[in-house]
Amino acid sequence: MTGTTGSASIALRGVHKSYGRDTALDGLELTVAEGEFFCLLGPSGAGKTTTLKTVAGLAEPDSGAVELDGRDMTGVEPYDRGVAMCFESYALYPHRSAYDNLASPLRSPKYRLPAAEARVKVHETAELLGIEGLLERPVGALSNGQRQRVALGRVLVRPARAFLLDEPLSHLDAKLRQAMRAELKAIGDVRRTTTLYVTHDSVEALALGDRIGVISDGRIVQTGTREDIWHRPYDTFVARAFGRPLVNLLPGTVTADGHFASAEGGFELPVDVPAAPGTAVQLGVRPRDIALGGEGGALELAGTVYVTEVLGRAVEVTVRLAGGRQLSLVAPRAAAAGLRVDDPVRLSVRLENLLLFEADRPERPGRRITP
Amino acid sequence: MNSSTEADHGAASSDDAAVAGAPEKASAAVPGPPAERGVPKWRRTLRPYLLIVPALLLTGGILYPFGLGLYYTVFDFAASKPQPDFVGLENYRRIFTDSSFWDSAWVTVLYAVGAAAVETVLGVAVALLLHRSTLVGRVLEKVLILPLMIAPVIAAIIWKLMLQPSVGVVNHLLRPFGLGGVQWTDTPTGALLSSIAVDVWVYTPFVAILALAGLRSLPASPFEAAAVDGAGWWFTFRKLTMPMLWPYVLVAVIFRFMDSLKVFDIIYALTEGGPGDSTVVLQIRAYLEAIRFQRYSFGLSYMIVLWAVVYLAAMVLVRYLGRIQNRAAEVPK
Amino acid sequence: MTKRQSGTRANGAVRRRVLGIAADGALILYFVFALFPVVWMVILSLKPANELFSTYFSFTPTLDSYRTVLGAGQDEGVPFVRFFLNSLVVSLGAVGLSLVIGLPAAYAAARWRFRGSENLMFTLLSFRFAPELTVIIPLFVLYQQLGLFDTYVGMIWVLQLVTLPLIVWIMRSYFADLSPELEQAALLDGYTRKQAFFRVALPLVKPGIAAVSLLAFIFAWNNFVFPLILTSSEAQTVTVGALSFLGGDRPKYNLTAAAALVSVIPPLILALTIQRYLVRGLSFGAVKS
Amino acid sequence: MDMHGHLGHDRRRFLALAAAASSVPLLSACGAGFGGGDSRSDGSAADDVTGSFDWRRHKGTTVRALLNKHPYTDALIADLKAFTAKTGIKVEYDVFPEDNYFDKLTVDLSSGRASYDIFMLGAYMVWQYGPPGWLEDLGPWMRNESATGAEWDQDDFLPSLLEGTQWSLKAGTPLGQGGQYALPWGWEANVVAYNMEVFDKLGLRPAESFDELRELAGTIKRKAPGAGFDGMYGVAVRGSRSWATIHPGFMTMFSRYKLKDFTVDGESLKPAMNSPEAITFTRDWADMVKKGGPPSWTSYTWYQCSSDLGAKKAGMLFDADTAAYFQAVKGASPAAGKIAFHPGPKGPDGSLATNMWIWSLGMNAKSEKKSAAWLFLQWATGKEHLRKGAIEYNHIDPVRKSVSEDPAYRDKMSELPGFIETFEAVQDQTRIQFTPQEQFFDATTSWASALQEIYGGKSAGPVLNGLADDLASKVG
Repeated sequence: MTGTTGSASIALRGVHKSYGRDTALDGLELTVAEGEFFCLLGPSGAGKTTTLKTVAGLAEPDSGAVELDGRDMTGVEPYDRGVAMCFESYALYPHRSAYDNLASPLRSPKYRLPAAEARVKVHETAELLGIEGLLERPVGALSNGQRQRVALGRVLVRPARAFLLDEPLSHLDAKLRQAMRAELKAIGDVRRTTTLYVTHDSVEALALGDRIGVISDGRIVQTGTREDIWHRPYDTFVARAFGRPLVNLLPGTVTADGHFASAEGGFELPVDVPAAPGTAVQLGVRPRDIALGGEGGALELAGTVYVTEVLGRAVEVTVRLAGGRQLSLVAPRAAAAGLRVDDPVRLSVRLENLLLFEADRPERPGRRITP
Repeated sequence: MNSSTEADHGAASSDDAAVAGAPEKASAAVPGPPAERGVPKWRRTLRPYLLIVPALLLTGGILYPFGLGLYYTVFDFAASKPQPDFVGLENYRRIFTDSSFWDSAWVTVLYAVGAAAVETVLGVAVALLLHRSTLVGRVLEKVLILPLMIAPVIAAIIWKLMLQPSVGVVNHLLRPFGLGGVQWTDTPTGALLSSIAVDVWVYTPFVAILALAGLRSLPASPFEAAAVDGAGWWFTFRKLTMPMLWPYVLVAVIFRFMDSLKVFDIIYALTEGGPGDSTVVLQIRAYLEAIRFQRYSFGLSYMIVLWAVVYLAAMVLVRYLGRIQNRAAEVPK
Repeated sequence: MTKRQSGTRANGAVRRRVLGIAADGALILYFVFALFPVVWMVILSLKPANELFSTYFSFTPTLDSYRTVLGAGQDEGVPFVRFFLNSLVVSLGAVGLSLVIGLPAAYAAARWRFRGSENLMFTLLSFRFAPELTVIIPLFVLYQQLGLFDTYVGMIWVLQLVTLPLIVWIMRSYFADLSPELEQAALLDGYTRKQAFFRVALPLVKPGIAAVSLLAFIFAWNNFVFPLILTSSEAQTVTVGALSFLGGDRPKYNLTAAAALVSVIPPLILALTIQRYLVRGLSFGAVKS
Repeated sequence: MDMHGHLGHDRRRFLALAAAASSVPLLSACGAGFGGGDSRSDGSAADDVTGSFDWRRHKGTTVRALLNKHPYTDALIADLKAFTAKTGIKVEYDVFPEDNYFDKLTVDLSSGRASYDIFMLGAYMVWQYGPPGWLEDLGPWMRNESATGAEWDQDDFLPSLLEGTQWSLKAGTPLGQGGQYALPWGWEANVVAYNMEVFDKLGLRPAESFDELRELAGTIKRKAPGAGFDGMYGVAVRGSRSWATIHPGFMTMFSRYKLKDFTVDGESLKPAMNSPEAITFTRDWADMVKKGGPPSWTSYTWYQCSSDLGAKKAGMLFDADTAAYFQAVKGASPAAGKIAFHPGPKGPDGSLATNMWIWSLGMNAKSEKKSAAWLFLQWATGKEHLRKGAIEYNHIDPVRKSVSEDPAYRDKMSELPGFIETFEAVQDQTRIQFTPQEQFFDATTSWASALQEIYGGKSAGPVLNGLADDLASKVG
């Protein structure tokens, strides 16, 4: 992917922010390039919204700085930053109609667009979001999904230095979400407006982000393209954050000759682990890298079917290995047809995508060990 | 107000310059450059104070005499002693060693707790009943506020007239039931209860209106969920309505409790503190001492003590209110 | 929580109906208590003076009391109409000033957790708890010195002790209920903080403002001690005025009742005007969920 | 601030503190120069008035008056035009109802401001307002022939009234000595009024002794309701927790028993309302109220007493004659025309000692228009106005002999059975029966409270002893 080039449009430098005793941001470092669509992914409470509000000037950092276009924004009022934000709560003006909500930024002293022009813009945006028919309705009479689109529209309707979008698709139903995702992608590609997009949904992040940042406990764990994130996750936290079903993590130790030996004693892998013998490590295997049947893979495992779950054209199969550990894999529907619980199966694992991590510790997730 | 708006003006005008010609630029992809300079930190820190200080000045100015009053309490100023001496805390010592103070304090607490409790229970009950929005309720709701509009001192006089056993209308109406001889304010208990009743009459609407407003702004979904679950009325009331309603009601209760601790006009007009000393609440005693008997410093000390009592009670209640409101605010977004 | 058996549904409907009637009954009972004294005042005000204590419900009604109170009948030496106008000026002025000063304060207290905010708010509230009589004599002298005695300005100022804490404290709750993200959205839409306050926050708490203004107005209107001591003929208000009819040869309760009922008119009109807000309630549904 | 020379040196420390607290208004009371022997050393403003008496000396001046809502006041206000025409002095006035009047006046006076030049007060108030120096001594004005016209005629006043408002400002000293701190303007004798209708119907006669009165009150309460007087009880007397409960009927009857509130023992006062005789009397009084008095007696002020008589709920009223008068005049109440007056029960030795209330007019010691204010006082207490007030208005109970002897007045009052007879029967023995002292209001308020407790069932002896102990420390 492109988009990692260009000057930094948004930068957060060592930002600390706490609310009372709760630390929201803990030395956050983040740069978003000009025109880039950046997805910030993390669980709830990781500091995503605070990051956005800090950029917008709605929250003031305790220390550290926010830069927009290379300028320090300390003390600059939100309305002077030229960014637009879509709130997770929508933050629509409940006493106004959808039209007035959309037109609000255009009427503000910052933009002060003539009414006729504003009308054109509002209708363009509404059309884009499929809410043209709702414009005259009071916000209170809209469904959650409709409100979310109005909120998104209020962002898109105006020119902005950057869009800050806080879970803008979270309340849409699945179908609409997919359509909107595509729409957003298209808008992003066309407008090339710098976008900082917050989500807890890894699929969304992977689909939309030119680059992705993974945030946890107020710190960025890793930033990178989707390939970086997928193939070279910084640690098990990041690895777990992406991909459904979740990545399989098999505990084991480093053998005397530097190989990986699974803890349950099932198997040994002839990969070189750059760690001292006896170190506790984990082997990460993506469910899509495991196939049913014994042929072709460098590693073959045996177990019994524990549960199967149909995912559209594919089937997620959970297999219980000999030692009792469970493995998830995704198999084509045809391949998985006829599998019953407790049927014995053989699995083959593709070796090229295997991940190796340190063992998780109480204080931090295990980091990836580069082979 | 002024100072705060200036701050906003300053900020606004500086960017107006920065984005001059914004309408033309609006269709461009990117707005003008961000403002060069931010609002200095001290001004941002000061902002909330600027908003609140006028209110403090306005009331504080009025309260200057209060400080003067406080100052007088360390003297023994009285009409009979126009050349006062400094007496230190003697006035306070006298108050606290005087059994009549403790009697008054007890009556005051009884009155305030009684009035506030009845008003809360009755007010919430009336609000709940009105909230059902039946035809009867909708009609009555329009006149709910009426008693509050009669000045308490006049209300007390009208009530006194109505409660008068010989010519009062209440006993006239009760006579057919054989209760024509009730002597409402003639016994210590009766006088206290009658005073509380007048307080309740005047101020229950205050609590009811705030409770009703609170009820009407509660979200509907938890109640719908409870109804779907088949939760009983009592369960819904106890587990849903009250916890959510309480912050609204508590503000009203605090105001009522504090105001009843310093009740004056109702009792003054209804019983003047009698019979005996049975309804001599603290402010009545303070009034008698300071104004009627012109023992000015001593009466003032009484009021300062009363004020301290109210202040402490308020502190406890307000802290509680803060906790309650925070808890209410923590309901997930 | 126990699940009701569906078999008892018919039973439940009957029960609910009975409970509903009982609830209406309870409501009516309260309102008999609440309204009877008002009805009695109306009766008193319609009685001729010599029937005040000799009749109950059957009497010869007359509007003389109202004529007297409004200055068209026998002269009782109480310029009630003037007191009435005084009350209007003073109460409206006090509430208006309290709103101008109090709303920003309430907003600040709800939005910023600044150093000492709780203490400042509490101090503000505590002013209201000071027994009026504590300040009344020094205040009297201060007013004499400043020329505020018996003036509108003086009354409006002192009534801030009554109206301001009420407005600030209740409005703070309303502002606190309002999601700050609404104003934040306005800031990002390009509005200044002042505009965000006036265009977004204020309209949304309008029902609250209406309700609390009414309450503050009523409390200012009904205040007794301050106008009693701090005014004479120029700025005297209706409460003191209505009581003036009780002096003299006989207590003229009929006149006091008529005066008190006439005094109810402005707050009543105000209440009916904002009935929409008091009745329909202060719906925050759209904001909250 | 008015804090000139004669402040004592022992107050220096206080003044330093006072200055720190800025204006310190209340202390201006010191300025009036009360205390010790130096009080009148700087003379009276009356001495500045010289030359021949002239009503128009201050034409163009405005004086301010604080007035209590009262029929006498109505008469005064109605006649103000005559005063202005006569003197060219304008009078601005504020009128407050009695319930609030004295609070208003007290605050005003204690502030040391001269917001009003003239005000109404009762003779008892002299005891409270006099010592701090709030009241102008009117003696020098009365004695100055340049200030006072000959037609004012001091000797025309009933002597007991002028004495009732004259005091030396020393607790326990009798009235009638020292400064003239107010001028009597109207008065009220506390006597019995009764409903002739019920007396006729039940064949009763007014009581001549206290025992008879108690008996009579009980009889009416028992029998009147059955005789067509629904809900009627015997005798209306005040009972609220207020100083005003003591001074009318109670103090009158108390005095007719030769009982005293305080005894003067050299310099100090000793409470005497707990003497054995007083205890017996008080117990009997409470007993009378219980057997023949109003229900809810403890809330009874003169309003209730008076209106009960008018509403035919009370057979008798033992209170100010005016309280009955205003129910008795034609059309005023259902009982109008059926109310008669009687001096009330005599004491054991035949005494008709009667306590009275004197509505008086006083002058603010801080007034800057004393000379004009004096002209007003002179006019308001003069023959011309009082005669007009008595005959054309309801300024009854004249303070001047010339008015009470006026045929037109007697003619007017003769419509009320027994009024003039009663007035004349008690006139000689009517005076203020209390011992003058500054803590009068505290003492009588506590006394009323004690009375309520006795009425409530407590034993009279211990309650009155407790009261006496309490007062001994405050008054003595």
